[in-house]
Amino acid sequence: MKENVVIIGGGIAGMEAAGQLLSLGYNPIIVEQQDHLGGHVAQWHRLFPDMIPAQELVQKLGESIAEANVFLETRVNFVNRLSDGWNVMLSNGINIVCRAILVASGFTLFDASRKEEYGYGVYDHVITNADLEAWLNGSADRRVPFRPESMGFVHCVGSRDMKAGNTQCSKVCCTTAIKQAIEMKERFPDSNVYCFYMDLRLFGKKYEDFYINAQKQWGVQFIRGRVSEVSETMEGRLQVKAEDTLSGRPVKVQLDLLVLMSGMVCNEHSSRMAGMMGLDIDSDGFIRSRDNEYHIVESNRPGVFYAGTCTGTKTVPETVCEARSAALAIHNYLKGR
Amino acid sequence: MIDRIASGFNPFVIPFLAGMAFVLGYCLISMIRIVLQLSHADRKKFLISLVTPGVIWRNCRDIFCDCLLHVKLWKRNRLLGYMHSSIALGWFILIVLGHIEVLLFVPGRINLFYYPIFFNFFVAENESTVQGKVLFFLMDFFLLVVLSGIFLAMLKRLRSRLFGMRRTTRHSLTNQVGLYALWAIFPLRLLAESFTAHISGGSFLTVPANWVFRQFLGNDLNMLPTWWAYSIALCVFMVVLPFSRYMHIPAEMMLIPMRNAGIRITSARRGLARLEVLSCPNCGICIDACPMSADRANLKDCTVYLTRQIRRGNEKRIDEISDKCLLCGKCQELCQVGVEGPKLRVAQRASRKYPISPDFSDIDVKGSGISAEKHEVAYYSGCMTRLTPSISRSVESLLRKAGVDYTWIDRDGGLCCGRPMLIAGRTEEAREMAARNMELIISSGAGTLLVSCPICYRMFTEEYTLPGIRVVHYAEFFDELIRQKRLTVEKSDVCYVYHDPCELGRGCGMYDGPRRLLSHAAFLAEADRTRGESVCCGGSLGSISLDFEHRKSITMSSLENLYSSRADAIATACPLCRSTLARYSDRPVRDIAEVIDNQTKES
Amino acid sequence: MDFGFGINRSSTIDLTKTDNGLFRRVCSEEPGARTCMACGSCSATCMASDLSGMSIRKVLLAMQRGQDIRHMLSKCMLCGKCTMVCPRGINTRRLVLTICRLYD
Amino acid sequence: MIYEGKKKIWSDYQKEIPDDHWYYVRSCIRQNFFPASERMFTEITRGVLGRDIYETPHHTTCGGIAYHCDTIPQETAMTIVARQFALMTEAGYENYAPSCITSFGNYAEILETWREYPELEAKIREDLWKACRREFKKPKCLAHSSDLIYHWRDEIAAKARFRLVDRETGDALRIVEHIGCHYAKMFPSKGVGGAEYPYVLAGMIESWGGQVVDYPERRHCCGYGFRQYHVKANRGYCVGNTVKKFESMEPYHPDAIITNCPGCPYFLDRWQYVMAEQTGRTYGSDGFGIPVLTYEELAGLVLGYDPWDLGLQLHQVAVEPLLDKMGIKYDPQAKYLGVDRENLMRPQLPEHLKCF
Repeated sequence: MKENVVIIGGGIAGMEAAGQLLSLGYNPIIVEQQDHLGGHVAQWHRLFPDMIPAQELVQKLGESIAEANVFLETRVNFVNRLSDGWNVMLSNGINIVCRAILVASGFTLFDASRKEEYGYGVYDHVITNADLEAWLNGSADRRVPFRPESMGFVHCVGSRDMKAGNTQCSKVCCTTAIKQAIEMKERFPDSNVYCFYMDLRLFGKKYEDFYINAQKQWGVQFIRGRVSEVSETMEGRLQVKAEDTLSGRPVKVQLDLLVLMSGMVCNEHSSRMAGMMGLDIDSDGFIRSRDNEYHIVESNRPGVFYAGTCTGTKTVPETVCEARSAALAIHNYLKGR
Repeated sequence: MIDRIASGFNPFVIPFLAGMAFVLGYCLISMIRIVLQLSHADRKKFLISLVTPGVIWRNCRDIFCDCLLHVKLWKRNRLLGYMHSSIALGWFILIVLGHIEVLLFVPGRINLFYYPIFFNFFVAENESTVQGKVLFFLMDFFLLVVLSGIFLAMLKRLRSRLFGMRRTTRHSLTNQVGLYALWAIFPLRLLAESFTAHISGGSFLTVPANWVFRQFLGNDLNMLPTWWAYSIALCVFMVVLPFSRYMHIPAEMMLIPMRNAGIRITSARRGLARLEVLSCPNCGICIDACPMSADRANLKDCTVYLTRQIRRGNEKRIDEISDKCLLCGKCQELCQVGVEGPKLRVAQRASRKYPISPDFSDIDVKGSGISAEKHEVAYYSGCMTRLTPSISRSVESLLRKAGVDYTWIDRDGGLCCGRPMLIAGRTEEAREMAARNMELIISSGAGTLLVSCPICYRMFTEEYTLPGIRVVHYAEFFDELIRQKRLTVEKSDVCYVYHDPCELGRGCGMYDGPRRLLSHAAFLAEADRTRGESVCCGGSLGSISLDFEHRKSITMSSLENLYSSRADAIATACPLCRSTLARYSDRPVRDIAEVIDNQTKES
Repeated sequence: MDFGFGINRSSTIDLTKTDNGLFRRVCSEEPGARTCMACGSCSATCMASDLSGMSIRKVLLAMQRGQDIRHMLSKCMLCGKCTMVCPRGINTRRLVLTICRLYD
Repeated sequence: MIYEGKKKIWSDYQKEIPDDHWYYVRSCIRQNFFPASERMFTEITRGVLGRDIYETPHHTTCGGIAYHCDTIPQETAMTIVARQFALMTEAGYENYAPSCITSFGNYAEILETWREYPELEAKIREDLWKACRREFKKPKCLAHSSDLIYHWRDEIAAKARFRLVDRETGDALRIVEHIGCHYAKMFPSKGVGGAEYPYVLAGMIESWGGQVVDYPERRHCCGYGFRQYHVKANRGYCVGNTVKKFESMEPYHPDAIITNCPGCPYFLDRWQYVMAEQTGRTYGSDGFGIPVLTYEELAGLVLGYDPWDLGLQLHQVAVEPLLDKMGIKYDPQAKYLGVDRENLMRPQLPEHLKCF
């Protein structure tokens, strides 16, 4: 009889961990509240820096967990502490007793409509990075004009923003913005594309190349200034105001499409899970790992492990690595090492 | 020896005559145009020089040595030298001998232009004389010499490395037509004279050939076609000549007097520039010479292709080639004709119009480093040395150790010397900068201007007028101080290879000074290609369009050359070379000043 | 009528109405110009900057914002130090010549 | 523009407005600028709507102007405000409605400060007691007087004789709403509709048949800016801001601007004259300006009051084109007749701005 491990969340972290646990000889049980696996990545179009289709990754992960138990559209109703493990009660009425739980509940995109000055949900042509990915994936969106002459990307929407209650950097948006800017330039080569940024944080492998390409090959224009307000003009275009901090002058520009780079914020389900299991919350609002230097996949509770963005903003490769690491940590824990 | 044909004429000479008339007329007109293109002063200077006895002597000597003997080529590669002199000199002697024959045997025909060329056709040997035997022998001998040259020329197209050349020029269509016509002329002449030898007589080459041919082609009817062919080959060569590289033959004969008259390139296309372009023989020596050839993408950007594109009037390529060049001067150094590739390019750059002109009138350089009191020596470090402060620090340290009374006039920044501006083709602007700097240098009151940057040094010596001020590169200055025992240098056991900076070596002819100075402090090794043939580091400001990433291969090939010396370290005397080489070098790169300073004791 | 005060002009740069044609023409010949990340090394090392306020970084930005660059550019001495220090390997020397040539 | 999106935001920024028994405080400056406005407020709320609105002549300035001009410290302003509250408490009211936007902002700021720092409130209570032996209760509800008209907008619409509609074409009039900066920019939750898309005036326009003009510079200040204007050397900066606003709204051809602040209608109205004199540029049709009304004046118009009784002749920009469009009858001869039909004298007409 293989030992159960409950994985809360069927995003790429949960999937990768499940695959690893399967090959380590366990019985991983994924509890996913949506109707599909793959989480946010499943909705994404292509992944930086090599532009592989996101679907490819999700599919690959899906194949590796063909034998795992997956409960879709299922929530965790309650978690009880037992003497040497946990009892997990699911919304579909199933009770699972296990010694190890992996929390991989991920993140939520910042609700861009909370930045009222950007007019998401009010103006006709303001969308978020996630909306754009969906559009790139082929779903219709009337907010994306047929032939935009100019477009803007607002970096740090809901990130590095005390007013939005989120002071941390979301880490992936700069690169995502550049990726999307390039993708839009591919489709609309004659358009003007502006990126409004505070700092460009392109720390990862080949991200800087991405930036150089966007500048050199695609002519994406970078304006170092945070958008202060957006208005709609008579023609239904968007007038965007910012300070061009480099020339020290206010700048305004009329755009046909504005893409808000919504950042990552802690999932409310993560918080709920933390409440049920008595997990610590870190000062950035995400679940707190035992420490942020070494025990990154361990929690303050025995048998509870983390993987992915439930503990903070992460890129896809970071998430996948953490999932593997968590699978190994669970294995060691269950073996009593 | 008597006239065989009473009229002294046969229609086959017509192609030759037409070709000759064309080429003479064409050359005359183009030479007159070039003289007219000269500025008034230059033209006067040129015409006076043509009647000045000393210059006449020099002109004759140079034309003989360069155009016929190809002395420079002999120095470069004997096979190459022989190939060129055999054709040029051999052909020249054949023509001279032809005239002697006419004068000796049929003096009445000397006014017929074609007679010396086709002599054998028009005469019959009625008696055998010693004179005739000697002349015929000489004729056959020099024909053989020329033929050997032609054979080598053919071989060179297959095995250029035998002639010391890695790469040869890719020839245009007209060049190829000219080349094949030239190759055809002398075998055809041999054939024609051989067919005629039983009538006109011949020597060791033509008589046996005549015997062989008569064995199976025993008909005199075969005679005329070969003379026709010979005449047509000459005609083709002469008609193609003005449009092919062979234009260099007449052009060089004019270039030598013009250069001896002391005329310099002022315009990109006219006058002397035009003449130099026409004088380029497309030999392709500059292809191997060019440091940019390290990257295959630049193979078509050396001087031989510049002159070709200028002749074709391909403005786009002319601009590209002009902007890419590093102006290292090596092509000019090695060019047999002395085509001034760098100057042609700078003149081309200078021909551009810019709506924005630099204006330095409101820049105040006064008071930057100039102190009120006067000093013996004014040190000018220049812009680039600011990026290699170790050089200026070493220079200052040495000056201090030797107890020299000096001031650093651009310590707190100053105007650039103007050479980068000059070589970008912005002559007037560079002059303005030079004028401002001269004012600054003179106002310092120093008697000696010490320079550590070869770029500045060349600018100061070539373009500045600094009355009463000695401009000196530190290589010479510190050597003097060492000789005067004001500096005590201890020789280390490190072996250095010295990299000649283009501006200092080929630019200013300073090869020994730096080596002498360096040898006080270290052992010296030489690279494969050194001094005038040293390889540019690739960092040169001369190139406008070479990007950073495209300079790397040049630097690497420069380093490969230096590594060939097996020295422990590389020394140079230019801040730009130093930082460029150091970027990719696997061994230490130092400025000579640093090496000397390290080995000099505090006094 | 004299009110004793005028109307201040807006200092906003209206990108929609900005003519950055010069910048685009320059970039088509010198694509490296787009890769500037405004680090300021060029201005810091510039010999003319010290004496006149010339800055090739500012010139690039001003062109993109449709501002005149003639004065700044007329101070460049083409000494090439900026080319030596540029972390993005931009051929600033050619860039200056290109801008000077294409300026209208 | 996605109207549903705005509505969602409006629904997030609604506040409780008690339906009756208000303690009303007039503004320091409004009666000089647009004298009928505050009179109309009491007239409409008491007379037309039959509400209990209490006023006392003992009230003073709230200290807001001086505070925003950096001439008094906040504690002084707080003590003044404490006295105002004491007057309300003494009159037996709990709902406080200032007519001035800056006052409203000032009260909101002080109440918030006291909430954060109760010890400061205690100190002010003590100061007030020492100064004038008064005590106060904090108002249960603080609303700006425009909030009240907004609250009763549908009642007014039901009684209206005119609608914000072009009589001839039947099209809704295009009205620009301009909100005073201190209304919601400091405390978005204190204003109806929040700071980005305030609904307080937009609601009145919609209710009375007009169409709200949303233009890019809707958030921009009118160009008053307190201490900026008060220093003459800075006035070019003030009017520069007004230019920006008008340049932005002009392409929409608005029929009128309505405001809820003392300074805004004044500057939006008078600066049109200054701009026309300096640049020759006018922003209405046919050389006219764009009429600027207070929300009380607009309410008075739709309820059928005589324009000259509303004091519209005291506006710099001619209101006649708006009246004609709405089909409101007026006597052009009576424009400059005062309350007792006394001739107020026709003013000298400006050179560039068309007026009557």
